Parts: sequence; structure tokens; C-alpha cells
Amino acid sequence: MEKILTKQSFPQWVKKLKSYNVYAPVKNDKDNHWNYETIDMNDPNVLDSNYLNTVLSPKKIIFPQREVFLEFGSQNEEGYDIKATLPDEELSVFFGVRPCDARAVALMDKVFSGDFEDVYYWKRRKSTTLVGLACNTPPSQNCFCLSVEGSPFSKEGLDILLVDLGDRYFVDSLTEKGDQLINVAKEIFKEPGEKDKSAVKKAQLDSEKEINRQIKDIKEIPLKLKEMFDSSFWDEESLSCIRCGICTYLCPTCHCFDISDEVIATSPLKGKRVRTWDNCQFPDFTMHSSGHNPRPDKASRLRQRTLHKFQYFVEKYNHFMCTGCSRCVSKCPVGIDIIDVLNKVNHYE
Amino acid sequence: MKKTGVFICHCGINIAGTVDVKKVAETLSKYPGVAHSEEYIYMCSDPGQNHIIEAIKEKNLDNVVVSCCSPSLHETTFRNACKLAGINPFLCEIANIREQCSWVHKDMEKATEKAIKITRSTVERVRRNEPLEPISVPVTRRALVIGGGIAGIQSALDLANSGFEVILVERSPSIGGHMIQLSETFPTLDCSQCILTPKMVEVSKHPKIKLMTYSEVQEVSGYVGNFKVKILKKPTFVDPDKCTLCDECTKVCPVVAPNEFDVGLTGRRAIYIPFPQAIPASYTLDIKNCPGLLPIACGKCADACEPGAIDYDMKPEMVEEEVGTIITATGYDLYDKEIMAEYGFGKYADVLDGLQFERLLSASGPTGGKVLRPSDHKEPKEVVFIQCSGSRDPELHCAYCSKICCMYTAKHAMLYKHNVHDGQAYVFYIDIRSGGKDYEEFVQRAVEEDGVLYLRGKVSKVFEENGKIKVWGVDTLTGKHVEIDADMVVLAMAMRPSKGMDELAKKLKIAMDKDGFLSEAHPKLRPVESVTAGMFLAGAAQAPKDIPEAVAQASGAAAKAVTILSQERLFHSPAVAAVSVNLCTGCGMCVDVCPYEALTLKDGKAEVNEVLCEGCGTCAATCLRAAIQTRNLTPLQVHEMIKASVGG
Amino acid sequence: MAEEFEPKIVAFLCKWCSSAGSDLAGVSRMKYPPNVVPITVMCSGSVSPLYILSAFKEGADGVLVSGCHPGDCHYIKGNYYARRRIALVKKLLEYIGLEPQRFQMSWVSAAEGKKYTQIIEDFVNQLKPLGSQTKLRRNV
Amino acid sequence: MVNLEDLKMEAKRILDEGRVKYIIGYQRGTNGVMSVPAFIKKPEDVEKLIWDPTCIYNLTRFLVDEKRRKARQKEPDQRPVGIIAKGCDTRAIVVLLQEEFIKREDVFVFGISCENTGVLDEKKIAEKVQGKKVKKVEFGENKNFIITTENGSIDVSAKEVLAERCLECKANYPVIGDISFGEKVASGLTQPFLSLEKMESLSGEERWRFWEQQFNKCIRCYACRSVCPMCYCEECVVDTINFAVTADTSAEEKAQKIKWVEKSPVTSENFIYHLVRAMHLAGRCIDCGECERVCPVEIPLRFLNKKLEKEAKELFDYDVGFDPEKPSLVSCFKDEDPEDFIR
Repeated sequence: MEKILTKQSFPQWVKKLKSYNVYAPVKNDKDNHWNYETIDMNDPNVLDSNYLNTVLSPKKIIFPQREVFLEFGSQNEEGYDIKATLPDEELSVFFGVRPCDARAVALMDKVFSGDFEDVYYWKRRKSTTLVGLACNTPPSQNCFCLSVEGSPFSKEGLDILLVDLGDRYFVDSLTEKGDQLINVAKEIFKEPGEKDKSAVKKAQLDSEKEINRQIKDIKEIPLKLKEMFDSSFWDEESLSCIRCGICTYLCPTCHCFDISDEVIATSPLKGKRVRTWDNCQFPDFTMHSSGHNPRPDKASRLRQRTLHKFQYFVEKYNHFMCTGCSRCVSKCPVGIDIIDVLNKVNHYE
Repeated sequence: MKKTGVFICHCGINIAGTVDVKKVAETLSKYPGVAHSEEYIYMCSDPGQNHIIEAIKEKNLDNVVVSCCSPSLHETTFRNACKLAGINPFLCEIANIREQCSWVHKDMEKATEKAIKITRSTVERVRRNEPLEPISVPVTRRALVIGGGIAGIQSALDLANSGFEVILVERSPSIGGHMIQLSETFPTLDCSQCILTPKMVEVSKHPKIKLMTYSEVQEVSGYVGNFKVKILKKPTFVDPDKCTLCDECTKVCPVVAPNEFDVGLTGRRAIYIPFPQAIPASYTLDIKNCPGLLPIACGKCADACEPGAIDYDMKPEMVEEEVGTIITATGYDLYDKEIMAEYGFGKYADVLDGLQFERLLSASGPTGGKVLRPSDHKEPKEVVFIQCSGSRDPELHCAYCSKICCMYTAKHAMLYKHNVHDGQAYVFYIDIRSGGKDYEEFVQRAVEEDGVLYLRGKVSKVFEENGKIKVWGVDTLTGKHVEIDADMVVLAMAMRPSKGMDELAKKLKIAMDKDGFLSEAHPKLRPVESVTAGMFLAGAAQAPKDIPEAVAQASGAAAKAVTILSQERLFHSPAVAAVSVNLCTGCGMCVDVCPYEALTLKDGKAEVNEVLCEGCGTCAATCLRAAIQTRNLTPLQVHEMIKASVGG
Repeated sequence: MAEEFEPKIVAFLCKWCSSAGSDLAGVSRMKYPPNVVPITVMCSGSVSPLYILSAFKEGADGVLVSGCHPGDCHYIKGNYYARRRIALVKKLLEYIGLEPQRFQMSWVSAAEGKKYTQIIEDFVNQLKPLGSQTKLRRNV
Repeated sequence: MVNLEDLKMEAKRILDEGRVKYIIGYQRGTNGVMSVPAFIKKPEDVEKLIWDPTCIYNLTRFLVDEKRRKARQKEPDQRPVGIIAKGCDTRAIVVLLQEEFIKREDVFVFGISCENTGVLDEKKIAEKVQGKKVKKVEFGENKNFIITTENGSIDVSAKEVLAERCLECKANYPVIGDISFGEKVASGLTQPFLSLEKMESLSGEERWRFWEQQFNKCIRCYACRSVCPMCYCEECVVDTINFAVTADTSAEEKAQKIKWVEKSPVTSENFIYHLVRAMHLAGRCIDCGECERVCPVEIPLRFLNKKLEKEAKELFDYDVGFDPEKPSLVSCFKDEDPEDFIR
């Protein structure tokens, strides 16, 4: 359903959401960074539409960096006492999710469903409602969503898309979850008029004009990459890579993880099995206990990251594993720029 | 998982009195990996040890923890027991629950809890111990003695007489050191040369002693039991075998140089024999003073030499020797003249140092034993002896006491009186230190029988005035200012380590104390050993000493050396550092910190010399890469011990 | 009434001086609180900062490093390196806000049983008011 | 003032003469105004080289890569690597020499003097231009920067936008260099540790709250470690398995691997990681500030590492990165080292 909500009444809506944990981008003045944090319901301007990309996407809550799978301990000499720990089903709602980050969640959904449903992921995911905020102006100078099937007004993965129309929001509910959220405070929503709809269209066109970074002929890329597996291209491109984990940890679509047992005490045995993010840029990601490492150098790791996002994932899911949020581009300590890399790939002979 | 056996000792009530040993045993029996846990009244007793041995055999345990008294007491006992039971002794560790637990606590419950933690953490350690074998090295059963003074001679003889080959290195042309210069020795006044020369001859004749005079140690490498030494043999230009001691060469030599043996009171030729009884009995041509080796330049001595013993083409030669131990006995020199200018030393001919005076008193000396003034060969009627010239003077000179001066000054004064019956001897002193057998009596004799006048106080000024040497001082006992018109002044100069010893010490890697004497490993318990294994100290090189002390220490050092030389192989604790080459980046920080130079960099990687390593582990803590660890006390072991000590 | 807080202390004692010193305390039947579990290492120079950090992480309320007096090190100079390293660790831990009392270093010779006893007593008394150390304690 | 053309000319000459394998320098990036590392192999490519206030990186980090690469090669090219290094960067090279990680003949240093300014702080610039897109930043004639945005240039005093570390610079002129560019000017630095004062004035509890909040942010991307030229250990305390493992590594050796730090990004684990790193940098950190710059969650790591740099200076009178011959801070001692903290 489509609605209109004035900015004044927006806080009332939020106030009504008592049964939810409400997250929104909050600016930390100390390091002037935006982060998703639970917000103060009484703050009138909870949602600042000009906010820049958050350091981490909602991934940090839907797919937390640390997830306890189970707790174990020795019960007696013979047996062990093992207790699964599922995340509690608290309802949560994210306001102001950027369309790129929402699309990223949609991509993760694909990964965590399929043949095997990741119960830990879905417990959180199902209880999460994503309220997007269309980008009237790109939140980063390196945004390139248009190149990867996205748009500043994309709805994919969202339950509601808000469009900032100055004094009011155009509210587009896309799912049941979205409708539920609106129904919590029906009365404050109005029906949209034609001028609202056209205003939305205009805003979208204006915004898309402002996105000035792009990957050319992206359709060609997957095949091109396939041919380039053994190319020395990767050695060249990775020269400046310092094998840190910023690009992947900040990426809203990267979802690799490691599972380890954290032993707290040996006698009596006590510990937890946890899932933590892992990272294909770390040398120990593929390290075998034999000492063999199939991806021994930076080149093979940069290649892995690029191919995973722009070849393997496409082959499997028919999507790029990238939504153009540009965090990796802006935050890379040495300015490795996936846009530039892929444009080079296109011209690589 | 490895099977650990835990054995808790009651030690009568010493432990059981405060620690509930049953509870400890019981708790530990439930501890992961513990296959056997028992307590017993006296574990160290034979039945106790048998418990351990049987348990090991029955339950075939892999390793053992004994919770009892301090490891310093029974570690060996229990490790041997384990050995008997057929497991490597290094797989047995002691948990100290007596000295560090039962004896220092009252509250039984808490003491028990602590005993459990201590035992637990020892279990965590022992189960990660690796079986080790003592490191064994073959011993080169020869010794090197550096310095041919009385100390060096004594050590060399003792070692040789114990049946070991000895290389005795002396840098001057003859052995004998300072002792050979002395006239008579306190307190018995027997003639120094008479008692020393037989020993010198014995050295020269001894089949096991290789004497290398006019030689200097250039380089030392290796480690205890296996040192490699490079010795430079300086050319004497005289072949001792050919030389007949006819002395024709000196007659024709045109050059006169100060005679070291007479401390410069007389001269010698450029070609010379240090003194008649010199060993080896041969001449030396000292090129510093020789006009030139080319016959054109001079060549008189060669012409004069009937047997043609003189060979100008003799070249310095580098000799390499392998030895198992090294004794350093480089002796002393007297404090530099120049520095003692305040007492007119070096300024006035009749101000002498102790050694010069010894030469005046010596029958073999320049005056044939008569005390005569160097300046005018007159008999001095008033002689002032000044003790502590340079000693016990932290502000200007040496802080330490040179120890022997009180005695030899008394001797000097006494002998002077015997020489010049109508003369008067004055002695300025701070204190008289005459500890030693018959020493005090000797000093008293000087005062009472020979009327030596002792003045307690320091000399303020020494200057020449109409043919006399005026000595101003204060007698602090009377508080009076004293003025003496002396004919001769004798300074009891401070003893210093012999010149060049610092370089030698560096070559040997022996530490020196603040005064430049060699440091012993422990001031009380290891007085003749250096900190470097296999290196020993003898004589005044370590600190001022008189002859009996030097001889005693020399024999002590020899005996210590024998403890090494008498072995076929040396055994060394295997709990040493080990390098994980893959982790090492070759930064060399471990090399910097190792106190034993056991670590070196080889092709950019650290390498441990297991014989030199004492296993202190400082390298391991310094290494940023965790590339070094000490065997059986690895970071992993400590980490697990920490967990077991605080956890729970 | 609630039981008084009993701090847990890990003491890294060098084998030759401090461990011997604590043995002497035992031999002389001196008494001190049982809060300290000694871990004997060869030399204070072998105590890596990691040992100290992980002791705190594993739940120690206080950590003591004790070695031979300067000049007395059985390994000649290990304790001098320890002195430097530990000084830095101490400064760092205080800087990040760990109570200074929680980490201490001492020189205890084989003859100083009394001193060891005193050090442990004082240490325990200083730690009691601080309560348990939670700042660096493992919270996984 | 450093003349870029001279730099290019010399770089070209050295490459022409084949005296270096390649030159590590700075070039324009594609993702914004900041420079990015350049690896110049062909003489003609020297045209890519730039020198302006955006040349923030400590390129010394790439000498570590080079050493590893060389170790892997069968017949490695033995020629040195050229590197463009500011004063601070050369201090890092000195430490690597001191630790014998590289040999002097392995590196050809193009030293660059920062003269009276230094390099910029991205955030400070961003604040200056109020979100406008920065196109260019250049050195001005007198201790000023010229910032060009889409709407024209502004001229700011360097002091206002300098990287924090530059305000406490200890070497504005290269400590070592085979060729050096720019004037040698007195640094006039009076309070090298000024920035620490505020932190040190806080109470212990306040400091704890500060660091707890900071380290709780850590996502363990290890960018701080990865960017650090001193963090060249084969294996880091936080790594989960032995890198040093080879075919002949025994199971026992593998079992020796200690889990000092869990992977979970929680307070205790994050603290151990950062504290161990700080300890390992004591007497080695030359305050290039890279760890702080790259941190995506903005943990002020300089405050941590600088503290020990200060202690090293005050307790042991130890200056980092000036003398390749002297032993490292913790592998030496003085008899008179302070021990007032020891009982």
C-alpha cells in the first residue's frame, strides 16, 4: 500500500512501535560516524535523511559478527552437557535502510536459505522489518548501485520504502510486515495524491543523475573474469593490498564465517561454540593444517573476492554479490577500487 | 590424552597437618587426564617411591606429578624413581605444596584449595613436557693457563701433575712474574728467588707442560670443554736450542734500554736475557729498541754469536690450540707513576715504588743488595715509607685496599734496618691490616725490634729541598704536623690489574668488576670460577693477593679445572631454548639479550648453542615472534598453568 | 553476613631467588594469606607480557612478578631485561585504566622469606577493597 | 619546496640505469582525492608519480611484502627496491634495518622533506569543505595548503588540516636517504607528546571507560596490524592456526599453538589483541599513525602506541628509528633503569 506521512507525525509512528527494537542510523559526534543503533523514541528528528553510509550495514544485527551456537560442558566423567542457544525472537525494525543495504539483505537471504536453512540467521531475519529510505542524494561519492542492478530507489529486500519529499515521506509498503508496521498507527497515514507520486519519480531521476561512478558493460564481466583466472592481472592489482579485512567486513553482502569452540575452563569442561565472521582476505582463511595454503598470496585473495562477487555468485544465483554501496571503495586503506578494477577487467587483453 | 599419575605426600603432618591430602588426591583423580591419584605418608621414603614405580608400571602412566616439598629437595629423588620405572625423568615434575603452601597457611580449607590448584597447574605442565636426554659434549682434556707468574706456574704444575696437558702462555720473555723480582718474602723472610726458581725449572722440564713465553692469546672461541685458542708467538730472533748463554751478544749491542727486571733502575741491551735464572734460559732481541734487523743497520750481535743462534728472519707465528678449560692468571701491575706525581714519583730519583725498593734489597739487584740512593749511590739514613699510595682513595685514585702493602712495607722497613743499622724508617699509614698467619707478629717485630716509626696519617706534600726530600704529613694520633727530611721515599703503590687485561678479558668473555679485576662467579661460593663455564681465575688478576693466597687460589682453580678435564664428556641440562625456524625473522633481539652468547644468527635465523644455553628463557620472553621457547616450560605450558591456577 | 572477597593472585617467581625466598618463608613457618598461587619460572626475564595479560584474562585479580635483586640474577642479567619489560607493561596497564595495585613487581632474594611474606600480605590487603578484576577478564 | 619534476627526473634516471627493481611511490587514486600507492616499473611510468599533502601512506609497509615475495621467488632479482619516504617513513626503514629485517642494500631511499608542513587529515579537510567534493590539495608557499573543490579553491593554514601525527613530528627530514628532496628545516617541535596530556590527566576509571568504549567498537579487521610496517611477524598472536606450518611440522608443534585471543570481538579479546600489539610496538612504533588512519571504526590507536613511545623516552631515554646500529628497546638495559615501581 502507498501512504503519505508528514515528518511531524513520524515520531508518533515510532513511539507506537513499543513492541519493537527500533534501529536507525545515529551519528556519533565523537568520530562523526553513522551507525545503526536503537534510538530514543522521543527524539523528534530520529531520521536524518541526509545521513551518510553507516560504517556497517544492518548486517551487523541480522548476521552478527559473533553468534553463540551452543554451550557445552562436562556433566560427569562420561557424558557432556550440550545446550543449543537460539537467538530470541525480539521484533526489530530498521528505519532509514539504504536501498543498497536492503538489497544486500535480500542477497544474504538467498545464501542462508536454499538446501539448508540457517536457523540462527532466519530467527533474526524473520523478526526484522526493514524500512528503507530512498537516496535523494547519494550517501557516498563512490556510490555505484546503478551499475549492479540497483538504484537509489530500489525496493528489493525492503518491507517499506520511504521517500523524503521535504516536509513529508512517501510511504510505500511492500510486504505484509510493512503493512503491519503501518497498521500500528493507521490514523496518522494519509493517502498519497498524484503530485506525490510524480514528486517521487522526479526525485528518483534527479538522484540517479547524481550517481557518477559506474562499471561499464557489467554484463560482460562474469565471462571475462572466467578467462582471467590465471592472469597476472591480479598480481598487479593486488600489489598495494595489505590483506586487511575492511572490504569484506564492511561489505553488506559478504557473509563468510568461521565456527570455533571457545573453551572457558578445562576442568570441569566449559565452553561455547560460536560463529564469527571470517574473511577471505585473511591468509589463514584458507590455511590447511597441513601447512598448504591454496590461496597463498594477496593476488589469489583479491581474485577470490572479485570472482566470488562477480562470477561465482552470478553463476549460482544470477545476481552480482554487490549492491554498489561503495563502502569497500571508500574505506580501503590503500584505495583499491573495485569499480576501477572491474573497468580494467573489461579492457584487459 | 596422556596418562598422568599424581602422588600427594603427607610429609608426616608437615603437609597433612594443614592440607587435606585425601581431598587433594580425590579431586585430582577426577581431573582430566589423571589416570592415577594417591596420597602417602612419606613419598620420598623407599615404600613411597615404590608406590610411584608400581603405579607407573601397572597403569602405564606417561608422566608423574609429585605434590610434596620444594623441588630443590626431592626433584632428583623422584625423577630417579621414574627412571627406574622406565619413564623419562623429565616427565616428572614436583608440585611444591609444603614450603609454598602447608607451612605458610593455617586455614585447612583454603590451604587445601591452593594445594589443589598448585597440583593441577603442575599436571597441566607435566603432560606437555617432552622426554629429554642430557646434552653431552666430549671434553678436550688439555688446559690453557694464561700468565706465567707464581699463580700461573702453580696452576700449570698442579694440572700437569694431575696428568693433564697444559699450555702455559706468558707474554714476557721469561716466566716468574713479579715474584721473581722480590727480595725476601713476608713473614718468613725467605728468599723469593730461592723458592720460585725450582718451580720455574720444574715447569720448563715438565713433559706435560707446553711453555709458550713471549706469546699472547689473540682469540678464544668455543665453549666449556672445547675452547679453540689462537696464540701469537712473537719472534725472539734467538734460537734457544742453539744459544749457549755465552753473553757475547750483549757485549757488542750498542743500544741501552731500561731494564724491566730492575724496574728501570738499571739498563739492559736491545738483546738481553731478562735475568740470569730466566726460563726459558735464552736471549731475546727486542725489536722496539734494536737499531734494525738488517745486518746493514747493525747486525753486531749476529756476528758475535758463535753458535749462530741469532736469526733475524724469525717471523711471528700464530699457534692454534684446543683446550677444555682456561685459567687466567695475568697478575697485576703497580699503579702508574705519572698518576702519583703528588708524591714526587717519577720527579725525584729517590722516590721509589715498592718493586724498585725490592730490587735495591735483592742480592741479584743493581746494588747487590745494598740500599743505596739511585741519585748518588749514598746510603739513605732517613727513609719514609708511604702506604696506601693510590689505594683507599676513592676521590682521586683506587677505592679498594691493595691488601699486601701493609705487610711488604713492614718488610721493607725491617730489611732496610737490617741493611742500614743506623738508619731511621718512618711509615705513614691509615690502618695496619695484618690479618694472616704470623702477619701481626711480623709487623710488631718491625716496630719493636727494628724501631720502625709508624705515623698514623697521610702525607700532604713531598718536595725536594737542598738535597733532601721533604715529607710533610700529619700524625693524626698526636694531631701534630710532621716534617721529615728524608733521603729516600718508598711508595706502597696500589695494585692494578696488569696492563692489557681488559682486552684479554673481552677475548675470553670474562666479566670485569668496577676496578678492572676479573669477576668471580660468586663472591663467596664460586671464588675461583668466572661466570663463563670452563674459565677459572687465579692470583692477583681477580683481586690484590699475597703469594700464599695466589698459590692457594691457583691450586683451587686447577682443582676446578680438573673437575672438567677428568670427564670423558660433559653433561648439560637439556631444558634449553629451541628456535622455531619458520617463525624466526632474524631480528637478533634474542642474540642481544642472551647472557651466555648461546644464540647466534645463521643465515638470518637464530640458532641455539645448546651447550652454552642455561635455559633462562629471557630470549623467549624477548622474542616478538614467539619463535623461541625453553623446553618443558613453553608459553603453552605456562598458559595452561595460569588457567589451572586461577580457573575454577 | 557476606563472605569477604578473596582475591586470586598469580605470582611468577624466579626459581633461584624468589621461589627460594618463598621456600624460606615456609621453612621458617612464616604465615601469609593463601590467595596466591605461585608459578615458578627460571628467571624473571622469561616472563612474557602475554603471561601477565592472560593471567588477568583468565581471572586473576592480581599478578606479581618477582625476581632476584639487580646484580644477583642467577643468569647474570635476566632481571634487568625483566625490569624494563615489566615497567612498560605496568605503564600500559595503568594507562588503559587497570588499577595500578593489581600488577606488582618485586625483588625477593633467597634470604628474604620475611619480605616475600610481607609482600603477599600487603598485596592481598590492597586487592581486597578493589573487588574482583573484571576489566580484562574473559567475557566470551 | 619539493619539486615534483626533480623527483620524477631522478626516479626516471635510477630506473633507466636499472639500479632498482621498481619504485614504490604515490599516485592519484580513483576513489577520491587521496593518493594511492604506486609501483613504478617502467621509466615512462614515473609520470604517474605525485607529491602533495594527500601522500599520507607509510609505504615502508610494502618493503615487507617485497621481502616475502623475494623469499618465494626461485631466482629473485637482487636489485634494491626504490621507495619514496618522508621523514617519519625513513624512521620505519631504520627500525627494519635495526631488526635486520631488510638490509640497507635492499632499499634505495628517495627521501622527501616535509619541510614546514606535512600531510593532511582527510576528516579535517572534509570538515573544512563542508561536504563539498575535494578535487585537489596542494602545498602552498608558506605553511599553507590550497584545497580545490568543485566550487573553487580555498587556502588554509596547514596547521588546521595536518594529520595529528604531523603536529608531533620528530623527523620532518629523512633520517636516511640515497637521494633527498626538499629543504632541511628545523622542526621546532617542543612537546612531542602533547596529545597524550589530556588522556593522562584523566582518572584511571575515566581512562578505562574511554578505552573500553573504543575497543568495544573493534571489528577485528586487523587493518591496524596489516598496514603497520612493524607488524611483520609470520604469525600473529590473534591468528588461529600456525602459518609457520610446513610439511615437516609435527603434530606436537601444531598442538603448541596457543589460543591467546579468541575470534569473538568482545572486550577481553579485543583488549588482549590491542595490548599485545602495543607491547610489541614498544620501542618500534615510529608514530606514522597509519593504524589509526585506516581503522574503520576510528579507534584512536596513536594514543595507545604513543604512550609507550613516551615511556620509552622518559624512562629509558630511548628514541625510536634514528640509529640502525643500536639494540632494540627491550633487548638492552641500563644499570640505572628506573625501579621505583619495584618493591
